[in-house]
Amino acid sequence: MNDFPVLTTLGVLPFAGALVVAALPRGRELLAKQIALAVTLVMLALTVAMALAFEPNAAEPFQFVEKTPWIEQFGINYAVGVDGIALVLIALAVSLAPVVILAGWNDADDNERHRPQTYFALLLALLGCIVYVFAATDLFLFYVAFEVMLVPVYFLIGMFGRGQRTYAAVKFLLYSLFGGLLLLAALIGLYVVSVRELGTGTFDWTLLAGMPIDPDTQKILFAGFFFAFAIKAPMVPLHTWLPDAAASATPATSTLLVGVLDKVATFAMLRLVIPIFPDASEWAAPFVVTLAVISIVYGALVAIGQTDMYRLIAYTSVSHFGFIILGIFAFTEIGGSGSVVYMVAHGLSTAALFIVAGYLVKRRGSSLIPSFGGVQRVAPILAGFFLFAGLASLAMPGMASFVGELTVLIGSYQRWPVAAAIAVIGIVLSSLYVLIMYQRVATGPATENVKGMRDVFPRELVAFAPIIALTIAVGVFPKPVFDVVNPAIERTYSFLNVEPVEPDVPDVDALTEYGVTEGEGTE
Amino acid sequence: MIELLSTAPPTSTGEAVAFWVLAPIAVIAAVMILLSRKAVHSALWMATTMIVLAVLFIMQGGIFLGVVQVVVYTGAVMMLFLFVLMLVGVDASDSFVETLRAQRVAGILLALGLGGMLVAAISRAAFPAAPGVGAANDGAGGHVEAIAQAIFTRYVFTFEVVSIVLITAAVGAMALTHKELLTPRKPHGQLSVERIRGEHPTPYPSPGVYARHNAVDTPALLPDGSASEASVPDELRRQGTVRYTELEAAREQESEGGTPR
Amino acid sequence: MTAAAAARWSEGGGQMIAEATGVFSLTWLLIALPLFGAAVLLLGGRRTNSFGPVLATLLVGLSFVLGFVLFVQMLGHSAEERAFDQSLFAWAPIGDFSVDVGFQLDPLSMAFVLLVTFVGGLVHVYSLGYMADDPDKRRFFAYLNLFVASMLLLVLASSYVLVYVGWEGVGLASYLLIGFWNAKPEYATAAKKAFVMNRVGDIGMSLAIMLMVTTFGTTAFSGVFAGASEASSGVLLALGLLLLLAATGKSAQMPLQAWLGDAMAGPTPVSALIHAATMVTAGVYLIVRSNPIFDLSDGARLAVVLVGVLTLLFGAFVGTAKDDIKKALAASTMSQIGYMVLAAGLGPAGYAFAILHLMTHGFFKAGLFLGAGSVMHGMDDDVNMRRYGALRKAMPITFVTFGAGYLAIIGIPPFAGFFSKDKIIEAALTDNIWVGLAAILGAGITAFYMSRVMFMTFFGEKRWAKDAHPHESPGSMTIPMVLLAVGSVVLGAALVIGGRFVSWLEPVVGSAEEHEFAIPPLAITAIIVTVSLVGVAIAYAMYLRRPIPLEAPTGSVLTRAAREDFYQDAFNESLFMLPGQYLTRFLVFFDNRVVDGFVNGSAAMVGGGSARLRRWQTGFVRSYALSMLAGAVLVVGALVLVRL
Amino acid sequence: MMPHLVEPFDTPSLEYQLLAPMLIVFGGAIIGVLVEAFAPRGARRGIQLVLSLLTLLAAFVALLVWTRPDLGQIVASGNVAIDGPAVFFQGTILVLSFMAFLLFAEREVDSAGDAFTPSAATIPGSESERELTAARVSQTEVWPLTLFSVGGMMLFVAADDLLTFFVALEVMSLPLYLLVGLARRRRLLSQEAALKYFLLGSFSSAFLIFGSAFLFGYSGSISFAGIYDSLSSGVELDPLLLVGTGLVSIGLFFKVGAVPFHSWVPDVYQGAPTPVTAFMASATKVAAFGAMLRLFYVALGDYDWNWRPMFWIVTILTIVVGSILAITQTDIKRMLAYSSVAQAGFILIGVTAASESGLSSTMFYLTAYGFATIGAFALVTLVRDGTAEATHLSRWAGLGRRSPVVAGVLALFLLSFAGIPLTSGFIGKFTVFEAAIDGGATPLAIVGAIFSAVAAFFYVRVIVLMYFSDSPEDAPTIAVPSALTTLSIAVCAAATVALGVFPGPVIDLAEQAASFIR
Amino acid sequence: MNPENYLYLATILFAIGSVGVLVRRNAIVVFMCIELMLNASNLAFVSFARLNGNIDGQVVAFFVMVVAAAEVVIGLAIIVTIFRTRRSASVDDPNLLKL
Repeated sequence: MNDFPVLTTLGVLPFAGALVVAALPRGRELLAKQIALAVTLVMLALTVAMALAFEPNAAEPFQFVEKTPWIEQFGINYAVGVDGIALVLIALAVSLAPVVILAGWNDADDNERHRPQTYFALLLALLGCIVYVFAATDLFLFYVAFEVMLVPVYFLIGMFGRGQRTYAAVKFLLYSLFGGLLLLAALIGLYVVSVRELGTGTFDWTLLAGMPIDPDTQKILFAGFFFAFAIKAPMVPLHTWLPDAAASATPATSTLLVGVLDKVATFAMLRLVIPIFPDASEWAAPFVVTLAVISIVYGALVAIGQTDMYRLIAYTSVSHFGFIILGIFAFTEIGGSGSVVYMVAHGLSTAALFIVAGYLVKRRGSSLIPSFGGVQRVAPILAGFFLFAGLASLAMPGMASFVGELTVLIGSYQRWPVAAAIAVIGIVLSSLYVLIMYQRVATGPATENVKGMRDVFPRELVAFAPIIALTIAVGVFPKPVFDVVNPAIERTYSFLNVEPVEPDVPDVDALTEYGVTEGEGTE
Repeated sequence: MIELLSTAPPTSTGEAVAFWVLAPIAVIAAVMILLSRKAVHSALWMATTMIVLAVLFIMQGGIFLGVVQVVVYTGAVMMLFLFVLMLVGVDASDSFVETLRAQRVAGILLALGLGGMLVAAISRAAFPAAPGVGAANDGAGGHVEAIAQAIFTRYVFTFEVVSIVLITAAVGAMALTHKELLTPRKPHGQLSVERIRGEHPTPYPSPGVYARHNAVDTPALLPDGSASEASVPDELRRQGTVRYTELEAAREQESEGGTPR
Repeated sequence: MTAAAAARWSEGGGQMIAEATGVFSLTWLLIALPLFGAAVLLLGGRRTNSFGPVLATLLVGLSFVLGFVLFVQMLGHSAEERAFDQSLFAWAPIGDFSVDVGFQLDPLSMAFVLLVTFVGGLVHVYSLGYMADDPDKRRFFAYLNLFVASMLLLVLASSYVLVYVGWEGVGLASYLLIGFWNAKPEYATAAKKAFVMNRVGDIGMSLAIMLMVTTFGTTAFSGVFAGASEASSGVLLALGLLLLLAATGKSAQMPLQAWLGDAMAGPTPVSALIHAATMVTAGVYLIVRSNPIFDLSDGARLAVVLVGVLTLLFGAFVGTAKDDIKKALAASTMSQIGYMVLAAGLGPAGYAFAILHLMTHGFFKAGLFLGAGSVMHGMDDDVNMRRYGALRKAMPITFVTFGAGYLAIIGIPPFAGFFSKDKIIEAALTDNIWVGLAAILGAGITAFYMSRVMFMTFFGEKRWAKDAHPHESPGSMTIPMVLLAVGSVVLGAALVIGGRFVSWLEPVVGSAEEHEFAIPPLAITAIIVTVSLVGVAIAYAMYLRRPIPLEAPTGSVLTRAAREDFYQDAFNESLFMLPGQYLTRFLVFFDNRVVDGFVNGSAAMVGGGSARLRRWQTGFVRSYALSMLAGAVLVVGALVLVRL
Repeated sequence: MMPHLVEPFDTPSLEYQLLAPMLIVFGGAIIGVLVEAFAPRGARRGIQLVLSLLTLLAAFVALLVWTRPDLGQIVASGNVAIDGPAVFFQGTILVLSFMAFLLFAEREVDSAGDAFTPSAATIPGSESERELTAARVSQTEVWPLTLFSVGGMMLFVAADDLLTFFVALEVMSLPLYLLVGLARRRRLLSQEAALKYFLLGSFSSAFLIFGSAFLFGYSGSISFAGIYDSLSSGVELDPLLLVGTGLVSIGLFFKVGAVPFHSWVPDVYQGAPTPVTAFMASATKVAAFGAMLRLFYVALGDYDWNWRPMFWIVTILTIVVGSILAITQTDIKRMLAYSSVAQAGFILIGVTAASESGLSSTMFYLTAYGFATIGAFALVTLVRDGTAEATHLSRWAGLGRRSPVVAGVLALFLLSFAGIPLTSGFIGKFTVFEAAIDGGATPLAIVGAIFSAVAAFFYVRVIVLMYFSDSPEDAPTIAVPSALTTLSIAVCAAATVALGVFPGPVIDLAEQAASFIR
Repeated sequence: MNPENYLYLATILFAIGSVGVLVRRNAIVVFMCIELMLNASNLAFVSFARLNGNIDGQVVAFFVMVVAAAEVVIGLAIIVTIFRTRRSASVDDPNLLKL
């Protein structure tokens, strides 16, 4: 197992699949879908095998490492490897892939312009990019995957989307490129610093992390990195591309885009920003935390006011990403590990929401909330799925998102009590946007709009079931995830100089001093 | 500049006199190039400037250059200019109404600005001395010899390359103006035989009948409004200088089609 | 007293609580049984339609049996050794911090287990009849099972995080059940309202958990309580207030009381089980469970008392004006929980009485609701008491059981409510005369409005709708009612005489040193009973002696206000909902026009700049030459300027 | 002949091996001229095609055999420097020219023949033009003329004194002025483009030569090494150096199409025959940048603190104006023209870095850009409305569906221009930004990054049109090219991908070559 | 007299030439003005040659003349071609290529 290049296989396999699928002639649509599904299932098997072989407490930061020189002039390597965080996120991506393919089995069939082959090829290509983004331990490789990823998404939205797909696709691409190019500038800046600090320039994470960088340079480079990731994450006020993209893309695309791909940003904050720019991260933390809290509340409030399901889901994600970033910049192990679990949970809950919304929209032909009503009367299982997805989104205990949200809040409260206290408002707002949407769509008497709506097909059921299972599994027994993530988080924060958070009253026996500010937590 | 004058090497009085006579002529002639309505006049003023410059070259030790200036420039190049002027219409005179907004003002201001900067730069530069080219000439045994030596030793490669420029010019001029004939020109006798044996032994209609112009290159219009091919001389048709009304319309169409909008 | 309470914990939590062994290691099964039922019914789909409801009922029954076995086992241990801890697995271990899924079975949770499984089981049985004709019966039972499981999790949890899990779980079950008939839009709205207001309360719970982890590094009861005495008073006050906030949400206390009335939209068994007997009392459980914290913070307890008093009066007043039998009972629930909260706020002197009242209330209020359900069942789901009257003949069993509950709630000796309420008022008087007086006033009003309900429903003339044919309910419904009525009659005496219940709970909540009050307890009892009787008398005069109009009279300002729940909805609407909606609308606008507008605007600006710049490309070669000359000036100028 | 004349006249020695590539090209061109004069009309095209391609091949072989990028030598009495950059650029120019020549020879896409007018002397739309067209005559002078231009470019990048520099510029430019005016279709536009290019080009050469005079006045030498030597000699004449630098750079900025000397670019690129546009946009740009690098790095090498601020201004202006202006273009050739302006700005970033990495990054960028540009323009020739190229962007709508290969390859080139990873454009941007940041020009890199995103917009717009829009009713036809164009496009596409995925060897080569000699 | 005066003269002629390019519409006159600018450059070269005592300036001027002659040939050929098509030698007329 150790010699087998599992990550490269994982990364290359979807691209190979994409080529095969794209090459299939007209009339072989079904085969294209089957191949796509098969590829994702093989990847899933590989990932499971990898996860089983993973040693959570290994001494070295990365496992399944592969490293080959790529562009030696710039010290660029083809280097892949996973730590706990990357493993978990790759697992998330790979688990969602067959689900979205199955859920969106027919999404591209009625497209007049483009063939389903293209659609599934693009999905697979996107998956390959995602694997590389999480697996790259060379920053250049990371960047390449980070940018190339835009291309399949762009085509997925523009070719197979609906409504203002062109506008949304271009907006997505330009927004991302804008951030991406600034990231490139910062990345090169980092390289130049590495030349000065290390003698030879490198993009190798293991050498860059913890490299001494003078504070001012660090701040500038941090800004470049963070800006790109804040767009991707997306953080208010750089979020407006997301609702447009989500409203126009197919549910499968949206799921991968919002559920997995945007995690790249938060992943990169943990993987790149904090270890490489620890001082600047600490310096900027209050600002970032403020933005995160604004995102939480603002995203949720705007979500409440949406009339389009897809847009609403997109705004809920803005809110959720606020939580994730809050957790990351809490600089506490609880917050950090929590944020990773939150990423997984959000991936699952968003997938659930987009997929169910996709089922609904497919039947009704509209994504506007007012064009539904009383779905529960005619399609109770579908309504049940919808409610489940909503509950997963509002962090119902027993579901994955609860674990993430609670730990993020706890972790961030330890360092930023006021911010965490404001963020808690999010739990009320989340119940509002979910339940208002559910009420308008599913409850009440069956309206003319939904008469004759069919309940879920077996295929749809099979596609949705894994999400339910995973959501509950992670919600009930998240320990395996924590076990894998904790060491990586610990390593991440070890680059920082922040004081570790200790309980004020840690141990009954060893009580010597304590002190808590009066009135803390009453906000 | 005043104080620099004192440090600058003086020149002979004769040269000074000549300069102060010639320089204004050169400047005035140059300005007149701009101010002459007729292109031919401009060309003559241009020749004046060039001759003055030739003298100034000689005054500064560039005897060979001065001669070349007169022979090549004033002699050959200006003649070429005049020749082309004749070709395009020697009488044509420019309108002096400026159609582009602020072009003149802006142009003059910018030229003044650039000139001002250059003048300032020259005046700020402190030239150590003006040894003149005498020493260099002497080293080679004479002025022309010196130039020859430079051209044929140090700059021989460049000199060879310059030939490429000349070949290009020749080939280019040929390409743009020379038209190959696909069929040999027919002798007159054969033409008249063809004429009599052809379908149209009678005289062709006169050009310009019912058309907007009666020039020889304007075809007569037939009753249906189309142009009569036969009314214009063959030679013009071959040259393509016939003013077909339809043709013009077609040309306009083509040009519009190519305009990006 | 505070020191004593804290001392018990700070001496080391581990010593007191034994590892659950033997039969106690089956504690998890209490929860797993109904959870299994819910899972089977929900996932099994239509295939389980036939046997599902019965299975659900059986599972809850099994749970009760197991609970009873455990109870008997526990009785076999000495008072100090009745706490058992079962740790199942580590849930979220992060560094030093860890949340374990673990249960704590002690006398307090034991009491709840029995209440929940017993009443829950009865309600299941009752529902078999009540919901017999509903096409979605299976789903209903699934939700009920889910509720029982969540409620058991709530009371058995050994850490606040796990309490929170159960807490949200019962909230979810409540949401699902209130909105069970959500084909009616207002029912769906009621469900949503309940959930959202509960979530407001959950802010308190979340923040409390966050503060606990920050302060103590854990949320396990043992750790928190052990460290409580070392925490600063500010933290303790904050924790107390936050837990109180959580409790007000779940228990419909002021200021988060508004959802309970609307929650009556759910099927009546739900109202009986969730919105009367068990879930709404979770807040009381939380406060009592957190007694080491409240013990150490006088301020927090004062707040608890205030909330309790205000709510008990509020609920009582509202109850006097409601014509909807379920809403009247809901107001009464609110009021009674006010008593419990008041008691809980009294500290060690009141904890036990709070739980005691909770127990008796669980029985008689469930009985009352089931009775109301029975009445509605017979009256074609009409809930307006003005169209009832003289039902005692038509529904004799219902009348008798309802009557038992009625007598219990107004505190007529020796019915159950008498014992528990009497103790609370006594303790309140001992604590603060005004609080006590308010509680007595509340008792009087309770007697009045409950008599009103009784008289309007079972006495007087028939005011039925034309096509109404009231009839007694089937056995599956009446048997639970009878059982509950028995409980309403005897439970109080059984628990109080000999101080059994107080001493049962003592290991958990501690005990207060006796406090002599100026007036002897017997006199107090007399006063309370008298006041209650006065209330009954007034009701008699108003609703039995006089005919009851079918249409509600306009009434006084006060009546109208009470009928409208003292404008609680209008208040919430104008203070939170409307501004919230405006804010939302504004933000949507802001997001589209300002934030996105900025982005699109910059794009448009670049495009506009492009169009403007494009005009420079005039096509005239002379213009191009001009721009080159300008460029020359620029380039030379830039070079020269550097050297200036 | 006086006897004393003979004595000091040393026979100059020329290093023929090192000059061989240039000499071969010039020689091939002259043979081409002779072919024009003596070969029968029908045979000319075939002979010229084979001759030109062989010439380029031979020159390239000579370059490989006789020169080494890591060894520099001043040759031809100091007129020419054959050093790393010169060899690299000469090689690049030869390869790019080869690709462009393949396009020149294309006769399949236009039913009437190649892209050039059958006879420039005929009047557009005239009878005789039609006759000549029908006879499938072609203006075969384009071949030797283009070879002259290629030779001029090769000399331009190697010129080591101001005189050779100027002469090479003219050798390179004069044929181009002519070639621009030789389009077969839309000849009015073509002739207009030629006139504009010629007038503005000579205008800019006037600046260049006037500036050279000042540099000569400053140093008393016209060789770059001489100018460099006098840089340290004192400040008395510095003003001359400043204005001289400025005026000379104008000529170079004009050739590379930097703002505000760019106005000719869109007009000329649009009006010229598309193969010529491809040739100009790639090879000419390489040559002009090569010469610019030599002038500023060799002659003005230690003087960069003086000229860099000016470069900053021009660079930023070029990037900003080029990117912004391209956004509203509706003609694909004009759009690509403005894109080439913006790209010139990005390349200028590398020049501004004034370091060895600036040099090597510019070299890499130019190579990458050259291939993508030729490929893109080659594709433009394939989409046709009846006879002429359908250059209006709206005509490109829906191309992705009708011709996935053409659209896909064009998308590849556009993505490369936009700087998407795994294409050569990305590595190019990466290298110049790296050089800029390393050289202390971080703000330039940031401006470059921001405007890369703006620039991406108009590249993406074409992709949007091709893939996301529906075809127009009367959709243009997509011509099936001959093997020549196909080969050219294929090589360019392959190079674009290869330089994007495995740029190592070329970067290596550029780094090895990145050292000028004085 | 100061030899720098030749340089001033050259500069003035150069500036006049550049103005001519901007303001005259006849392509031939425009072209003449460009020639004037080249002549001014030659004067500058010759003057600098004198100031530096270096013959190279004169050599450059010589080459410039040769190149300029070639340039004139090509330029006039282009102008003639345009004239034949458009029957106008105005540089303002050909402005189909714009924006």
